[in-house]
Amino acid sequence: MISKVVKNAEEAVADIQNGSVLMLGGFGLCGIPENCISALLSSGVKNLTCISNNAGVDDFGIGLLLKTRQVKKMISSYVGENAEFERQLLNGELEVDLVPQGTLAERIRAGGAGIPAFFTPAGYGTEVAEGKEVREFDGKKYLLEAWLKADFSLVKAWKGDTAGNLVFKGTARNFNPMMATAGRVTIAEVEELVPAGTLNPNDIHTPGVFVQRIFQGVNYEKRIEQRTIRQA
Amino acid sequence: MISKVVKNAEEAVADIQNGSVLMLGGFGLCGIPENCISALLSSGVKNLTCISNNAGVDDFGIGLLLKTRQVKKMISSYVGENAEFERQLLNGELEVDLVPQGTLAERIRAGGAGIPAFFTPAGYGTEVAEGKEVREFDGKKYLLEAWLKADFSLVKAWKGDTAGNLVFKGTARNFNPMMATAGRVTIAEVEELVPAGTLNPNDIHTPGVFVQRIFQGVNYEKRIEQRTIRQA
Amino acid sequence: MGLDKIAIAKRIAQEVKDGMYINLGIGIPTLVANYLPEGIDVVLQSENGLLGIGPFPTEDEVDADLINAGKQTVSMIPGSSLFSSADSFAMIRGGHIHLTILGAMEVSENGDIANWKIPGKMVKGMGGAMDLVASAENIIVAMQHKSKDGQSKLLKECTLPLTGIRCVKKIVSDLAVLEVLSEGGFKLLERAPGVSVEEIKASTAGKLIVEGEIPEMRIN
Amino acid sequence: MGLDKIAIAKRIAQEVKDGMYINLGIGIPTLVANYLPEGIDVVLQSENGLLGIGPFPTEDEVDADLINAGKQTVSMIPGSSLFSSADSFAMIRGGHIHLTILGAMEVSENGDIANWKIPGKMVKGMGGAMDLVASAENIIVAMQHKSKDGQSKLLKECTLPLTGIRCVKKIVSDLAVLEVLSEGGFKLLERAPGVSVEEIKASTAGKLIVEGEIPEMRIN
Repeated sequence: MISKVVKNAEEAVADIQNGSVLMLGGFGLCGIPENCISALLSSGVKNLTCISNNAGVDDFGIGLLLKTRQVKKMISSYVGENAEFERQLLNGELEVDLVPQGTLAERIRAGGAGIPAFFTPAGYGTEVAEGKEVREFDGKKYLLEAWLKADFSLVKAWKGDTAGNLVFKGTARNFNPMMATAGRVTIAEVEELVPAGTLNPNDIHTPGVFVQRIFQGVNYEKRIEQRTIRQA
Repeated sequence: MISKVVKNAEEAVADIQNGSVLMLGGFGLCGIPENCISALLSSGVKNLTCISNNAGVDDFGIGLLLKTRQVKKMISSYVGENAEFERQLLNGELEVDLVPQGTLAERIRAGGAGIPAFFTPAGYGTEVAEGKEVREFDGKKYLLEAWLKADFSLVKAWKGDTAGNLVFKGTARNFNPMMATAGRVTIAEVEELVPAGTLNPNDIHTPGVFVQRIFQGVNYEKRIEQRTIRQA
Repeated sequence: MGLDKIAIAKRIAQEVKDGMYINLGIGIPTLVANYLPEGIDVVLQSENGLLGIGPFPTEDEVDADLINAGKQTVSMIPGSSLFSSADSFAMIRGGHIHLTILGAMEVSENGDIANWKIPGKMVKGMGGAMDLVASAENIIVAMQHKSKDGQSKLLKECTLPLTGIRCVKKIVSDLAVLEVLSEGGFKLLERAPGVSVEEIKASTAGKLIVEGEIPEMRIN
Repeated sequence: MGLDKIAIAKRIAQEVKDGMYINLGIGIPTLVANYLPEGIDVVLQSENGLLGIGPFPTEDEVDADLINAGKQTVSMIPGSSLFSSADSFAMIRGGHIHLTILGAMEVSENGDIANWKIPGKMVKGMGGAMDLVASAENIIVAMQHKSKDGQSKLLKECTLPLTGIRCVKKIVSDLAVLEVLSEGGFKLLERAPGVSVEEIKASTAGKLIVEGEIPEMRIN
């Protein structure tokens, strides 16, 4: 069998071209593909369209790619927490397409699931509905929304095996599983890469069929945005 | 907190009325809600519409409810292996709506996910397309298909907890997870009922929010339709 | 006068029923969890993929892989479950969450809500708010009755870009508890302690409906 | 003359490439897995929710909770994964399965396929076949070239109710290997050992395209 395992992030992203459409997993800084983002910084690839729920912070996550001006367009649901982002947006240096979070998640799932369009109630009656088909079902109004696909999906899992199977941990799962299904090429970075047969088949979140390249990442920072604690 | 745990199948199905729309999990005889089916037999409830991938065999699964003439209509993808079914169908005593298996699965998911309709390529150009809206996306033709919902969903899981969380085993998962989301009331029977907090939250297939009633079933037969073996 | 944020949260907590699955927005709504009445157990949903939000973790328990939708570190409770964002919004859109409590910049008398965008200011995005308000069977808004410069935020029509239409069922403001009638209009249910009906009338630009005696809220 | 079922399976096995994800229909297609060339590893998908179908289990390994889409007991392999029917058909519909091999009652010269229903006979249902043929990027059909009473099953137009249209890419019958051209027509690629081009012509009711010398299949 052809091996899906690559050495590192640099090898995994080597063929990502200027102008590619990327999906990047994560919610805030939780569950983001840290190693792949670093490798994109090194590769210097430009004019990227990044589909990601958020845009990182000034000095971490997708924020790093914004700083180096490698991103042409973001498709996201929430892009606060990032001053450089704001500057580029207000200067017209960056395009942004804001999508309701549930619609974003479902459009990505639809892309991976071969469903070109579906009806959702989110955004009906708001500016999100502009230009979209409206239809009523059982007395309620819905918008028609289209699938999203990517040239490359960059996802981060907790564990993965050599067959490409992935298991996520905690809320670091978020957008990663759907994105894994919606990339023409899906690259998975994992904290621990194990031999096929090690993971319980019942507990696998992303079946290996969706993953074309996999590697064990290094030096995960896993930065916390809001460290809230209680006294023990 | 109000308890979701009920004593047994009889208690769980007690308020299912004549004419109800039911979803029943399972693929063939694998992963079917055996205890709930027995309880429906005892309750004698009639004129049921059953949404289930298959219709059981003559003397097991939904076949038992067909024999007692409790089923008015089946919505299924494949209904072979059942002579009584065939007899009732040819005599016009039973309505049958045949749906492509993937469309059936997705319509049920849509019912649980608040998506009233979606486009799928399955059945375009065939009699399944009759009366359905056709639309082209990226040069390919798709049919618009509508969600399915049920008054009661009867699902079978391997393990469940008192919060209603479910874990399935092997291919006994099949239609159960989507059906759990698409019932106004979802009843889960499990081989082992454990206290909340016992199952690993990362490994739960059906979050408890979808399950209104849960009980530990008894005397699982788990009949095998095609026992195929190799020599050790 | 009027209620402070904690008192608003306490009053909203009285609306919560045992066994509910609830999504709490950022700000005052998050506080509601701290003031639930005795004997009321609910399950809190976080739209980034967690059902059963526990308290903030202790220093030792902090896990970067376990945050809420406000990106704060959280813990789990017995019975918690984890899932993807697609499954999370399937849960929300499918009507499985009984109650959504969120903040608002404006609410109109027919239940429209605006809470995501102010023209001329940096737009951060709607996050999950549009999905939540379009889907929940019951939506309670926690808000200030008036802006800092004294303008009513309970309007005939919203002036800001909308988040959703005809969706708000109830409002708990610093001045009052109001039901949004399906035929339109804010029906006054309760006054904040020491706040008069006249003051509420003067603070409400949309159609206010006052019938009979209006009791004072009871807040512990 | 012509090929028997095992020989058809062997010939189809030559079409399989290393690393493919494949869905095999019931009957001859299932046999293909037994005749894969040396060094070719593939992953078999079962639409009831299993990726990585292993061999039939030993007596001791039999598990009622582990069956294939033909309802036969199966086993798993290292790297297998399990999922719901919705996720399974998302995988299929999303184009993630490289190759579908299935049987047919009729195929037309533009790639239409009929394999689920015979008018007047009991209808068992289409199962997953309509989803599979509407979605797979490559579809190979295993079939008999003619019916038992000698009628061609490779037609100008199908006479039976369709399963899908313009989807079949290749046919391996007992008599020949044929490519279905996108502009229409069965292009003859190979003859079964001992079968003449004339016999294939006589057995094919749809448009048959014969160009140059047609080699014999090589089957081990």
